Amino acid sequence: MKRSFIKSAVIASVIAIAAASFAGCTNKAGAANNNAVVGITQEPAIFDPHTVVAAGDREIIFNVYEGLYKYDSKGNLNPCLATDVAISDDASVYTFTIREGVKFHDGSDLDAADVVYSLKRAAGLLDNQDGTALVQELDSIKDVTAVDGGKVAVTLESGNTELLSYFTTGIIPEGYDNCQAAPVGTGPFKFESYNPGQSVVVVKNDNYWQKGLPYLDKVTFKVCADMDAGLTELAAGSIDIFPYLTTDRANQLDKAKYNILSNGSNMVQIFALNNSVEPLNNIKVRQAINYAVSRKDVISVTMDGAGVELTTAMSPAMGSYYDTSLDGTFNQDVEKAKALLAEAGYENGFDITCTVPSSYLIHVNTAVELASELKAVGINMEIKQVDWATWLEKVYTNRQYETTVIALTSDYAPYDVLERYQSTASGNFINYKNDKVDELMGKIPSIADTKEKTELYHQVLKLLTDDACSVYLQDPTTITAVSTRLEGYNVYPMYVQDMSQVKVVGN
Amino acid sequence: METVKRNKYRSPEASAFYMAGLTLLGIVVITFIISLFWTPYSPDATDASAKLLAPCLEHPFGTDNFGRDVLSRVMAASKYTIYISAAGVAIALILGTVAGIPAGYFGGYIDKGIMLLGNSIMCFPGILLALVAVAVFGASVGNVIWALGLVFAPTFARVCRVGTMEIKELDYITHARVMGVKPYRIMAMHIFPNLVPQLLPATVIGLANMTLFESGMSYLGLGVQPPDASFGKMLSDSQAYIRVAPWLVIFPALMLVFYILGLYFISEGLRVNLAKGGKR
Amino acid sequence: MTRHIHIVKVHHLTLSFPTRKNPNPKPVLDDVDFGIRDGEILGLIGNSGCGKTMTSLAIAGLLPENAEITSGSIKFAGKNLLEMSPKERRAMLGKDIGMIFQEPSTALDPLMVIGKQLEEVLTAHKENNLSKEERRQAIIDMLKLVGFPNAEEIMTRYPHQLSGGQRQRVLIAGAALLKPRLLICDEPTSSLDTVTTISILELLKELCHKLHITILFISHDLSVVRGFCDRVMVMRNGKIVDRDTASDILTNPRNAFTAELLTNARLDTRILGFEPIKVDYEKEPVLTAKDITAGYGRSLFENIKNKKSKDAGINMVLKGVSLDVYPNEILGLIGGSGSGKTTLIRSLLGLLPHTGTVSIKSDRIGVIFQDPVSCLNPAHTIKWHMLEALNASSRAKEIKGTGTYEERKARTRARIIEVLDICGLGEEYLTRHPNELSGGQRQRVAIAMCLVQDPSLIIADEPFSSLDASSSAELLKLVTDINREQHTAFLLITHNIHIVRQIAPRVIVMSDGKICEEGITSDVLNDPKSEAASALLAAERQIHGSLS
Amino acid sequence: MQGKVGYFVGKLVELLVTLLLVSLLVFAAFSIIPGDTARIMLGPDASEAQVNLLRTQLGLDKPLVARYFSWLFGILTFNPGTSYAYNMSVGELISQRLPVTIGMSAIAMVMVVLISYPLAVLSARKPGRLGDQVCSVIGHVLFAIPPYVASLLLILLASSLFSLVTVGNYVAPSDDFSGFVGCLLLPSFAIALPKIAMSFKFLRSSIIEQRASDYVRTSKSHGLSDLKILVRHVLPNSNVSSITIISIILSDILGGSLIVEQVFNLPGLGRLLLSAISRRDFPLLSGIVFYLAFITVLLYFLSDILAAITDPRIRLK
Repeated sequence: MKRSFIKSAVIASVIAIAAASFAGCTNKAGAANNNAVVGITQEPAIFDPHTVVAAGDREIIFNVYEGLYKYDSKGNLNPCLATDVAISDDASVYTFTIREGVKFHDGSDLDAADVVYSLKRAAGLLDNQDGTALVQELDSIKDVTAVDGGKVAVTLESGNTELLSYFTTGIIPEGYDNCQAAPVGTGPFKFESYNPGQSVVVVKNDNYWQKGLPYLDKVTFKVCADMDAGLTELAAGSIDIFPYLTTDRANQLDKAKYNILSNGSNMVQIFALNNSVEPLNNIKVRQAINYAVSRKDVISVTMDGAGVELTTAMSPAMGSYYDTSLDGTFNQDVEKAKALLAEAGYENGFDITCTVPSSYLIHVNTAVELASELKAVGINMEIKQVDWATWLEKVYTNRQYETTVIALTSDYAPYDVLERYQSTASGNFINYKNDKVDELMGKIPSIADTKEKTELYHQVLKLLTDDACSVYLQDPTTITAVSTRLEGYNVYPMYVQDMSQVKVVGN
Repeated sequence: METVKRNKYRSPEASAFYMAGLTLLGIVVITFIISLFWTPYSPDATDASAKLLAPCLEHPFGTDNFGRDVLSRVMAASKYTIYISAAGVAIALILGTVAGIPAGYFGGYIDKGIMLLGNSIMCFPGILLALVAVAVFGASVGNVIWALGLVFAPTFARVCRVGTMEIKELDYITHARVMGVKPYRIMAMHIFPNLVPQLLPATVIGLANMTLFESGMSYLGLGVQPPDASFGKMLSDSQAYIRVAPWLVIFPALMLVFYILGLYFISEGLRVNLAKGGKR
Repeated sequence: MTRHIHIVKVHHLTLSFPTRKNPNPKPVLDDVDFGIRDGEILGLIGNSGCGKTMTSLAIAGLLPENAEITSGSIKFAGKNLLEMSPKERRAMLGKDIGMIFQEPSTALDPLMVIGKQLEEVLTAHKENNLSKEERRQAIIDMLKLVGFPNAEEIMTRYPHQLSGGQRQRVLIAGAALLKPRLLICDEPTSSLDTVTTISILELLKELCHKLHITILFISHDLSVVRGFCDRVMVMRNGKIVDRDTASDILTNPRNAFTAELLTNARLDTRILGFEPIKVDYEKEPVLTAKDITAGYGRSLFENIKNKKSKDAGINMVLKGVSLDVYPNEILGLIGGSGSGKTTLIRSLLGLLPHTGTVSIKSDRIGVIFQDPVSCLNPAHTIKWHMLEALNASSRAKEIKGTGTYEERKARTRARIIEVLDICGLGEEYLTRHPNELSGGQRQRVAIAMCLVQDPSLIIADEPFSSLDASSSAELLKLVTDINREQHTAFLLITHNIHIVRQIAPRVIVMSDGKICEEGITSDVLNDPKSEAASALLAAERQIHGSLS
Repeated sequence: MQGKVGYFVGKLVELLVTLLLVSLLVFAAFSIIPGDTARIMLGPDASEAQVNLLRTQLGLDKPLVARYFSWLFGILTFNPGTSYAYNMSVGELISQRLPVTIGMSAIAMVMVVLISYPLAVLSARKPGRLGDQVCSVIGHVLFAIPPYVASLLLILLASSLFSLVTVGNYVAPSDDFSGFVGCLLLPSFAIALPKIAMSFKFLRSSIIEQRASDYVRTSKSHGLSDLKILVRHVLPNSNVSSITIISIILSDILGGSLIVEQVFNLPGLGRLLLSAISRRDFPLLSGIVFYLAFITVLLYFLSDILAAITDPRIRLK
């Protein structure tokens, strides 16, 4: 009697456990269909093409909005909603020819008026705006007018040959102001839904102006808590594409089920030294630190070797703008580092703190490796993890830090990369100051000749390296795992997920 | 009612628990003590050329993704694990008793007030509290300890309060009051010693919970700062390698289990003894 | 069924608790051999730990698992119980053998109403399949029988809503519900006051006759058996040392141990060697209480502040009590339970909010409580207790005197040892912990703690009631000695009139929160004016009448 | 009964005051943590102008106290406001995540009861015997494993042994309820494990204690069978004492689901809370914390009420 009672109870509990262990044999995600799931680690927030800044948002709406020009996976700037552009000699007037027969997602046709509205909105020139540009770089626009023949003329305050890359900013229908809630663009995919903390869904734009594109019916950008969560999801097969993996993570994946793509990310991982605090305001100390660091080991530890060593502020991915002559300037040389420290009067080293954002594993790991290497020259670095928000305020905005590790992203444009090193730039969080650099950066925009421009960029880079303004570590390779059921996925040298070329080749 | 020597009592069951507990805890404590003087390698020294080595002769516990010797790190980690849990419990214990005994003794509004505060802290997400502490005072072991102490204090306060309420009704307390002993002395000398039996197991369980909570905080980037490590932090760091380098997970986990299991056995022993001995 | 002269026959029963370490220890029951005659009331007397409870449990088959019967047999109505299966034995419980225990307060499930708990007895034994209504009726009848006129109401009550006596009645009802042939009563009255005790005893007697139930009555108090039991057995260290009819045992005990028990039960003053001392009632009293009113529930002060102490609906336990205690007298305070004795004490000690004035000549006033278990702090040694008392007292300074730390320490120690010695405790007790002492010794320490403060008055709240006869006798002697030699006045609260008659020159009778009678003990006790007093006396005569 | 009503009212007042206190704590905490909501939303590369614009749009330029009271008012009128980061109604956001958290807690709780109860009863039958010891030791080992490690191990087990997909295939209850329960089972189990150990430990000792009590002896003398005694007397009594511990366990589970959500990548309140913290999204953060606090306090409240109802002795002040 009693036994039976207890037995039944036990059985009940056993069943519970059994049920638990057989959980989830329910449905496999990313099933046999014409859809794809992309894993993203940053919670999307802003879908307005003009106020969007965070890279994590851009990579999604890249599929929804299009600009007059558009980058391809090689980093080339190609005409998109504009068929071509005419730039005046002093580079103060850009005249675009608007492409015919493009339809917005809401069905309306693209015309000059839409472009004017969009550019004005971006430049903050609309009547209801206070004149501050939403897209900072377009602040120099004086006026935007529709010229006959479906042309649009953009007049600048001063000549600037560098601006074309910023006309990639999204074009929206005239008078439309609800981009955040319901994005409307001309891109290959229509915005379907946003489920906070879970996913963003976009669906095929059937009347996309490029015939035949896109191939997929539906793309889901799925939010993963972090890289490891994403990894487990990949392993579980509930994600098709997952970018920004580290190699050691990628190696854990089943080669038969996933292709591992890697590519320079045009990011610059920097061991930032606050140039305005003791003892880092001493150039010898900064050089010493540069010599103390072994970039190879950093890359090996953090990216498992998948990264390009840097000695200056620009990634080799920038092609000719990158100055190859600077390579190997700071090969690890502990003795030299010690000597420099001695010269600077720190023969027995010093203590220093490194404030890193805890949400970025790669930067934290880098800091750990650096700490261990700096110990060798007597520098005693203490690591302080802070959460992203705190990092942004304390380190980036208020510049209350000694050193930090972070990756600098930028558009695929040399000016955008170097712009922050002007002493007045808001992005100059390392407090770097060199009048020569300021002068050069001031001069560049007005110069039309590419060769001359490249030369000036090289000079800037040289100065940055000579001043050892910080320790440039690596251009971490973007490693993306793509399910073998998909093909046509291209890795861009910038923070972008282009799904328009992707097609399903079987399940 | 004949003479019975209860406090001399020691049940075989209890001593078995003590044995098991002390052995397990001993392993952890000894590693800790050794680590103070000697570790095979420097626990923080990275070596890119020796990454993720499986356990072998020169690295008995293998190496991690920085090429650091896991054995050395485990030894070093024992320090933080023990330090944090012990100090945290100490704080929680002090706060708890100081708040709980008066609450139980005086009752009324004092009681209401203290318990109200306690409850609000209890239903306040500990992680958030920890984050605040860390955000305000910066991420450091000290602050983690304070955060833990604060989060755990209410539980101790509850134990003290309930115990005090029972004890204060007993004749010897009344007697003390009649003899004119001052309240604070009654609480300190008459009541507190009799709370110890109830506090001891609670304390040990507290120690165990602390280590778990601490590891949880490390998982979220609070807690111990790299390159230092606690068992919990090692576990959270290495979870991504659970497939490729299980030894990164196994050894810290083992130590953690030893530590907590040891503590539990000891508390079990205490409980059994008190249950057998302390009963009226 | 066939009638046996002996309904239970215990044959050379030997029982022990073997452990792994000690396979054959000293037996708890050693060759116990007796019979219970059908329809009689058999008393089983002995000090605590003598094995009387084990005997009863052995008969009922409720022995703890680690107990082992090494030899002997128990026959119930001819059947050998030890050869039965546990199932069969369980079937007998409640049906053939009923049992009631000492502690009525915890013997009922606090979560279940009385009615349900009693019903379980009926439902547990399927063979008499009664309908719900029949069961209910049976229970009501039984409750009426055990003295609940309001049976229906009682059925819906929870245990905590009943008094100790009532609970014991309920338990008896439960035990007798199926009219068992044998009812085992294990110290059913020792935690009840005299009046209740008497009523319970009478109830049992009544059951015995009405329902023809045989009763095995276990007690440590020889006095209760008088006029209740037909035969008495005296047990000591697991052996039955004496057996006889009740009357014979009480009149001329043949066994020395029996005689000793008897003496203690009788508290014979001549044997204890106590001559009463003079009290000068002209002196100003050491304690004067005027018109004390107190009650539980909401804080009395509030009620008075709000001028609604009357309609506040709180139960006033004390209603305007006034009394004086004179130097070195022993003032007896008697009254049934619930008469407000304890409340009065707590008010006098200022532990309860109360109205009226309490003026104590010197602030030196000690107190001893009823429960010897909780009267000492288990966490500390006796020495600590004594020091604590000494330091707390207003005379700490003058006792310690001046001089170096060592000198003062020496003096203190001397004083403590002296006091302990008075209380009949040697120096070796200093390092003991309370749980190493017996109840009597604990009470002695409690007294010592008062004495070390050298008080002018000691209030003793039922100090004897939870000690067995011998220890309470010794304690009583101690009290009288202190009173004589230390000239300490005592306010002695008790429900045991016999004690009062023996040692208290003056007595106060309380009932229902008032003092209903006051005066010289002999006068009051010889012709009581109030019916409360006479009720107490009646009860007391039942028990001690013939003894004194 | 009059007394009991008063008792409940008193408890209710306590509950409200606690909630107010919590809301203050949350607010204080939030105002202390550094971090600029607008800056976080726009990221490092945004210009001051953009940040300021957003700040005014969000009303972050208003003084802290004003914001607090407006928020408190919102809470009281069941309108906790709009999330900065998601610019959606906080209520909506929370109610989206609620099924996961509640579902997981519920399932975990069921597991705790289903597993710990019978085990406790079994090992309490013969305390100190082998089975009992084994159960206790296993229980302690379970307690020693951090939840996320347990989760990982479970995932590994499930995927390697049963080759099950255990992660990421979250099914909304609206789509397919059984699927929803299915995908929550494993995470719930991960949460439940240590709690099972805890409640087992507690129940066992309280059952042992109850078995030794006088009324059990009485019932024996009444001839009740062991099972009857267990079911009718021992369990009810040990339940009374368990109510508190169960409520504590339940609130633990609610809070503890956070890390497990992270590992199993489930869209629950915990992760929403984390992102609210890391993005300094005050309306959301306070909404969630307040909500969790509310549930917790409610649990304690209910457990008190339950105790008061089941235990007639409860002292009514």
